[in-house]
Amino acid sequence: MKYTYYPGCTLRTKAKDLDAYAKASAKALGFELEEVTQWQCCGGVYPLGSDEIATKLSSVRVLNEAKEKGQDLVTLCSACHHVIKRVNDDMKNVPDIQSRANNYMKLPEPYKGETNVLHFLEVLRDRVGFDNLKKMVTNPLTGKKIGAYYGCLLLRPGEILAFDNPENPTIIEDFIKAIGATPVVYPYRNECCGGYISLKEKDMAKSMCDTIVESAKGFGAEMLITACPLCMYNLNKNTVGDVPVYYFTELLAEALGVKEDAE
Amino acid sequence: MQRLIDRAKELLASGEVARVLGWKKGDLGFNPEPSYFETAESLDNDFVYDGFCGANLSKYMIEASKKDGKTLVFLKPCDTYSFNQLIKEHRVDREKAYIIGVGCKGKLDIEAIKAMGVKGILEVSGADINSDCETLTVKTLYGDKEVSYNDAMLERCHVCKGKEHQICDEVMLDSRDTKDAERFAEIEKIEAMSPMEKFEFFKKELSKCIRCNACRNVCPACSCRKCVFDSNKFDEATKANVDSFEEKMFHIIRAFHVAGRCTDCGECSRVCPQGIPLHLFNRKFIKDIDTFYGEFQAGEDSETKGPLTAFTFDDVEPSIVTERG
Amino acid sequence: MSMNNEFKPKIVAFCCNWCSYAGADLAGSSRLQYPADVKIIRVPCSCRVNPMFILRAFEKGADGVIMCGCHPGDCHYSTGNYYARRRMTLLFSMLEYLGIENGRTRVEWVSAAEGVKFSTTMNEFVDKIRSLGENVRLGDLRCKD
Amino acid sequence: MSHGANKADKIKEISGVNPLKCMKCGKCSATCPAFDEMDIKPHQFVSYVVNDDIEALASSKSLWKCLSCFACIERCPRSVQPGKLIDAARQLVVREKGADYLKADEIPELLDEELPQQLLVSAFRRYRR
Amino acid sequence: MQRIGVFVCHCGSNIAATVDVKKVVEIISQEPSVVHCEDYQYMCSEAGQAKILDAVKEKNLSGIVVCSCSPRMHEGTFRKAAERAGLNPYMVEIANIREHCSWIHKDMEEATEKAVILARAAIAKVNLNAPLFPGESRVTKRALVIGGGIAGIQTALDIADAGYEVDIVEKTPSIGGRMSQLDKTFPTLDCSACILTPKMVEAAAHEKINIYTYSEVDKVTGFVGDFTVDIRKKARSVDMDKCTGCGVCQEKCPSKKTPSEFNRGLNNRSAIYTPFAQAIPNVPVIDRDACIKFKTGKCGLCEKVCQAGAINYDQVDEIVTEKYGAIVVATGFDTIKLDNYDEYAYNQSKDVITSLELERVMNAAGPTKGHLERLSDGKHPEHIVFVQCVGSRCNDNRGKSYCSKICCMYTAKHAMLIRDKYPDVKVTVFYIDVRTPGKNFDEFYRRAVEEYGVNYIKGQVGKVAPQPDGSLLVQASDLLDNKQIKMKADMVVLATAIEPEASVRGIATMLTASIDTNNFLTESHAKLRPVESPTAGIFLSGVCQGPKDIPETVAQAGAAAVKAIGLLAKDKLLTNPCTAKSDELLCNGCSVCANVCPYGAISYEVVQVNDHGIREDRRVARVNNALCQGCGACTVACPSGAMDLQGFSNRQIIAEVDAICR
Repeated sequence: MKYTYYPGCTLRTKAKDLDAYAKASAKALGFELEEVTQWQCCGGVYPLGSDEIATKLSSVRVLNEAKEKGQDLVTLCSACHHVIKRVNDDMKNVPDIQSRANNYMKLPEPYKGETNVLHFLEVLRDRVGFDNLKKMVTNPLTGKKIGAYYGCLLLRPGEILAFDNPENPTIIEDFIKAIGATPVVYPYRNECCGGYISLKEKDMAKSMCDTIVESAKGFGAEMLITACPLCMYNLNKNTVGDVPVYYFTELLAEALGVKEDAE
Repeated sequence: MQRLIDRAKELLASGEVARVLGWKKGDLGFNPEPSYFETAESLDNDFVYDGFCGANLSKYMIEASKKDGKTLVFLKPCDTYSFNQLIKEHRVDREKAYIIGVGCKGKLDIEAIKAMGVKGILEVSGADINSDCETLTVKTLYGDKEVSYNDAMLERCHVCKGKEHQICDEVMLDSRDTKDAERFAEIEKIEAMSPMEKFEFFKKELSKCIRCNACRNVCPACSCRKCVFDSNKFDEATKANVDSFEEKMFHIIRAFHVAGRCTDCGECSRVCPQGIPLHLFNRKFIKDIDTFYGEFQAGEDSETKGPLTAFTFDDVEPSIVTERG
Repeated sequence: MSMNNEFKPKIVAFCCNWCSYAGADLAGSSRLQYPADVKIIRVPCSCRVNPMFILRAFEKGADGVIMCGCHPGDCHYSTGNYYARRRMTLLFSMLEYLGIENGRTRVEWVSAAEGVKFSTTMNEFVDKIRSLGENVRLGDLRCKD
Repeated sequence: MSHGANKADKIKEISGVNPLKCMKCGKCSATCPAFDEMDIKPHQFVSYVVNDDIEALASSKSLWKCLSCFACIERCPRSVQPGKLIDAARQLVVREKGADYLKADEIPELLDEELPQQLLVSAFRRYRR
Repeated sequence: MQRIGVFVCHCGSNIAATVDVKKVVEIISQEPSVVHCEDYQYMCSEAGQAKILDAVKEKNLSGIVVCSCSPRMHEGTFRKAAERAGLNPYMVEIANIREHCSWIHKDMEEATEKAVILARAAIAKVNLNAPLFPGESRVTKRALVIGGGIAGIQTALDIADAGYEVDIVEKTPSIGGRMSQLDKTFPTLDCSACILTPKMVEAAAHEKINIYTYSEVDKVTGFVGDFTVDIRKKARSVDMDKCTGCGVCQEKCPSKKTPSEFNRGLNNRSAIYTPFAQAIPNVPVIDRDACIKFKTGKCGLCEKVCQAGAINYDQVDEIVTEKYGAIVVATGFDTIKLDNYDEYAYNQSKDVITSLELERVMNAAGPTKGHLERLSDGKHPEHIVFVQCVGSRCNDNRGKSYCSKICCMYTAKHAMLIRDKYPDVKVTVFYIDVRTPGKNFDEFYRRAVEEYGVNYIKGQVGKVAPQPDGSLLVQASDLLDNKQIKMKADMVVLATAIEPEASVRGIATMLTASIDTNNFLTESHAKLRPVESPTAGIFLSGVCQGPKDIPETVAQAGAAAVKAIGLLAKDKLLTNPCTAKSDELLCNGCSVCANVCPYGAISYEVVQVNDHGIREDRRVARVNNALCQGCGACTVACPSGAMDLQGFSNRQIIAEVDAICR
């Protein structure tokens, strides 16, 4: 099985791990991530004005490439996933954006939201299956108590992202169970870490990250996992650091026994 | 053909049937017409069954059903669908009919031969039902010409529904498979046109109509005692007015009235003196019915409810028409 | 408000007595505006609407015809709108096949409680007909000269 | 019409939000993680737009404190989604030249080793034109 | 040609403010066949009707057009006026220039022009009207009530007291409904069971009332006065005649792990069970999905312990077919599922409960025997937070757009009861608005605040976060203080929106009763006919029509009963004369009309006809006027136009089309 894969800017720089572990794990799980030929940055944020078109085009380009290849598009970074999934929804359901974007793009065939956008976690859940994943785990992380940190971008707006129940998600918990560890459910796993605000408002980000980590710790989490490089940065940077934060792909690679392959 | 005459005479003589409904020779060699035969002599003299006997005799059975005694009727495979449909609608009496299902090797269209540029036609041979029906020899004022039998066939024979009789008491004579085209190909071609092209196409065709009512008179589904276009049930009966609603919409409404009942026998197109391909209306409805509600062939039996008198809870919405673009 | 030379379409709306006519009444008592171009004809059920009525309207100069009935499953007569649905689907498909702009006809299911839907539907439909302009083609179908 | 009213219309247009749908339940403010940092609270955004007081909104601190975490958008029971209004207001401000909240020359001192690209990109998108 | 009189109503200013009625009169007077035209302030008034009478006499009118409000309002009024004037009532047509014109248009010129066109269409129709005469149909003097809650019980009692037979169909094993689940009722704090149980007993003992519990309506045919209903009596597996209600079977049943429906799943019940102690009938049912005997074939303990020999594992569903003249729907409500509201942690914490669950917790027969305690650990709570409007007043696809109406009051009740019984417990209520329209309602709410010290905070809760110590952190806004509040609570109670019972949709379809987008049954007129469905003979009782509290439900139940009694008291009903009619000279006898008739009203017979001198026997369609309801499906199916609908004939409708398009 081959998927078109969109890494995004951060995975090429500060979050190389997230990417490398994902690729190694994919190989072990029997699917391939075929990188988009000439990708550009997704923009990091979904263009907020309904009148913006130009900032959506890089996502459309990626989506269209996947469509031409007849493949599903897989993303890893929460921000990229959020942006591309929402742009895809616009292209499918908002006639005005669809026609204006297509006017710019001048594609041989107009793009109308045909591509299926999947987060890597969704591939694990819906394509590989957590039951199958469990069977392929060679090095289960038994005994580890792990808190899932979802953040905001993967879950909301729930109607469009349709990733999981935005108020009580379970996908990462199910993932944690599949790799043999014990999930720790805590209420702030879907609250914001502060995001980009930490660039200028460090204190604010700090208090938000503290709430999250304290809550996780209170319920017994020994570590947190995330899919988002920005969450990773904030949780590391803005807390005392007694609860380590990992990319979920790192633990996946470890459980599958391919961690070294990635390094 | 002689076998048909012999068998008819036999049934007449035994009193099994009171009359015979068949085709009688026309004034030319290629224009036979439906006729009753009540004596052996008339059968010997006038009865004919060849490639030009396209006329569907089912509808005549409505009147024949009112007569005393049974009527022997010859029905080609495609005609039997119409007969079944008429039974379903209580328009003919099965008990009053003795049906001989006759074989069919495709029926000919003299207009098709003329359209090949053959002029001054005097006679056409090779249309005999017993011949191999591959080549026709056309005798003209300007000498003999050979044309392919298939090329001279009616449109409907190219999309033949099959050579099996849906209802009959006995089968006589052999048939030949003539289907060599897709039934809905013409419809699809029109569907693929732009709205303006469609409009121009139908406008051109319908403008030829002279409202002679030949299509209505021949159609086995148009069997109303009095057509709505002739009654005052919807409007004052003002037939002469070319500008009236009926004049413009006649063909659409006619097609709608027979939708779900039309067996696609093709008689309307065959008899149209202006050569309007009227079957394109009926067949469009058939295609839509097949697509929207599942395949349905009117006259396949005499019981099933027609698609316009049935429904399912999850039928498509009318907006499907707008949505498909 | 409107300019004198603005195109004023003629629009006929067939509404069933039990749901959509009541829905139109509710739109009225809720003061939900829609253009005066729409004129409603009350029929007992959407299954009373003969395709001949629709064609007649077009022949007499209507620019759009809309039929409203109870939602499928909610017909006052149990099954009327199911028959109407098939009839209208086939008729609309035929009109489209003849090259008539397919936005000139519409079916919408409007319940007695859906005054808002009634008014929204009528506004949309009038907009659509305005965008299509005058109905030339249907009237033109068999003009010999 | 006043200049403010035009801006209010622009905000409604950009955000696609009808502020009149708000029933003033305060669930947005109950939800907002940046509530304490804000001078104009999320549930108040609506009335600023309705009352055409866009200048106050544009000069508020709240514009730059909103995290775009979509919590208010997710939980708003009336589909008003104040987060969209604040985003639209921010758009209005950054589209006006010179109103950038983040100046290029202040960036270097804000950077550190691990700071991911993503952060810069999104901050730029939000703070600048 | 008819001699038509046209009357244009001002409806005060309702019409006249937007439609220039004088101009309408001026234009319409010129129409051919119009011999009289006038306008009047209120046509529906006595004086207005008198104008019709006078004009009919003076001008010898044969037809009448009234340009006024919707025919659904006053068609009957004007038909009666015409009848008094000696005309056939069906010679009247209404041009709806209010709901369909003056109320929806602003521009006077436009509205006037439209009013003229609508009048012309009505005139065109009247020109083709013919006198019609209604037939008669009989009335079965028996009523069916669907639903055995307080609404259904009250309706049944009222109908039965008037002397008519009533059947109640209740789908659960006992009558009683939601009210039987409540602990106390507002605004007087009566014990719910204490006031409900006597009613249940009275209904069960009433000689005119027959109760089918554990039963459902399977099929409904017929029409007002003459419905035929199939009732499915689900297999109870217990013989109603033999069971003594001793309860031993329930005690001994080894399968005790099924969540109790009555206690909202807060505790478990046995597989053989009666929902609650006061159940009527006091005969248990076997839940076959939970019963070990039915699942494995082994067990049979209940049969062994039953001294009455009432257990019968071989019982099967039984269909009872009954005839009714009237049907009352009283199907009630349920609370919505909270799966869309996980920010309130309902699915994450046992200590977050709905208000209906709190009723069970507070009830002595409930899962905690009436002790207020946390369901997670049984601890006594120190602080309880109530959240209002959970799923009500939403337009976001998650909840319901309407106000559930009862929550403000029951929350005040809960708060008060808790503070009364446990003065140590702190109670906070987060509200958006407190709505207390009702007798003694606001006083009741104020008592909660003033006498019981319940802390009401204006603002909604955004998140409930379970804490490691087992408490709940409630994050909310205080709009009046412009603050975001974070407070610890031990229990959170959600005032969950109510919605019509799920089965009502299928019932509405069977009854062809109209239903709105929220699944509430639609009333015939929002103000003037609030307990009648637009479908004749169907009446609405209780919350199936819209949110209601108990007093309102009981009031409406009585009103529905009166309407049903009014119907049952008649011996005959006049039938709608707008029925189909076949022209035998045109009929082909093709059966297509009978194929689409939903009432089986069309049959065929062979008759001798004289068709312009031709005499022959023909198979022709015959319409049974008592069965035909006048939908018109047959008229369109008929290809020859032989079948037509009286009052809505092809010619009439085409005349309207022509008038509109001219």
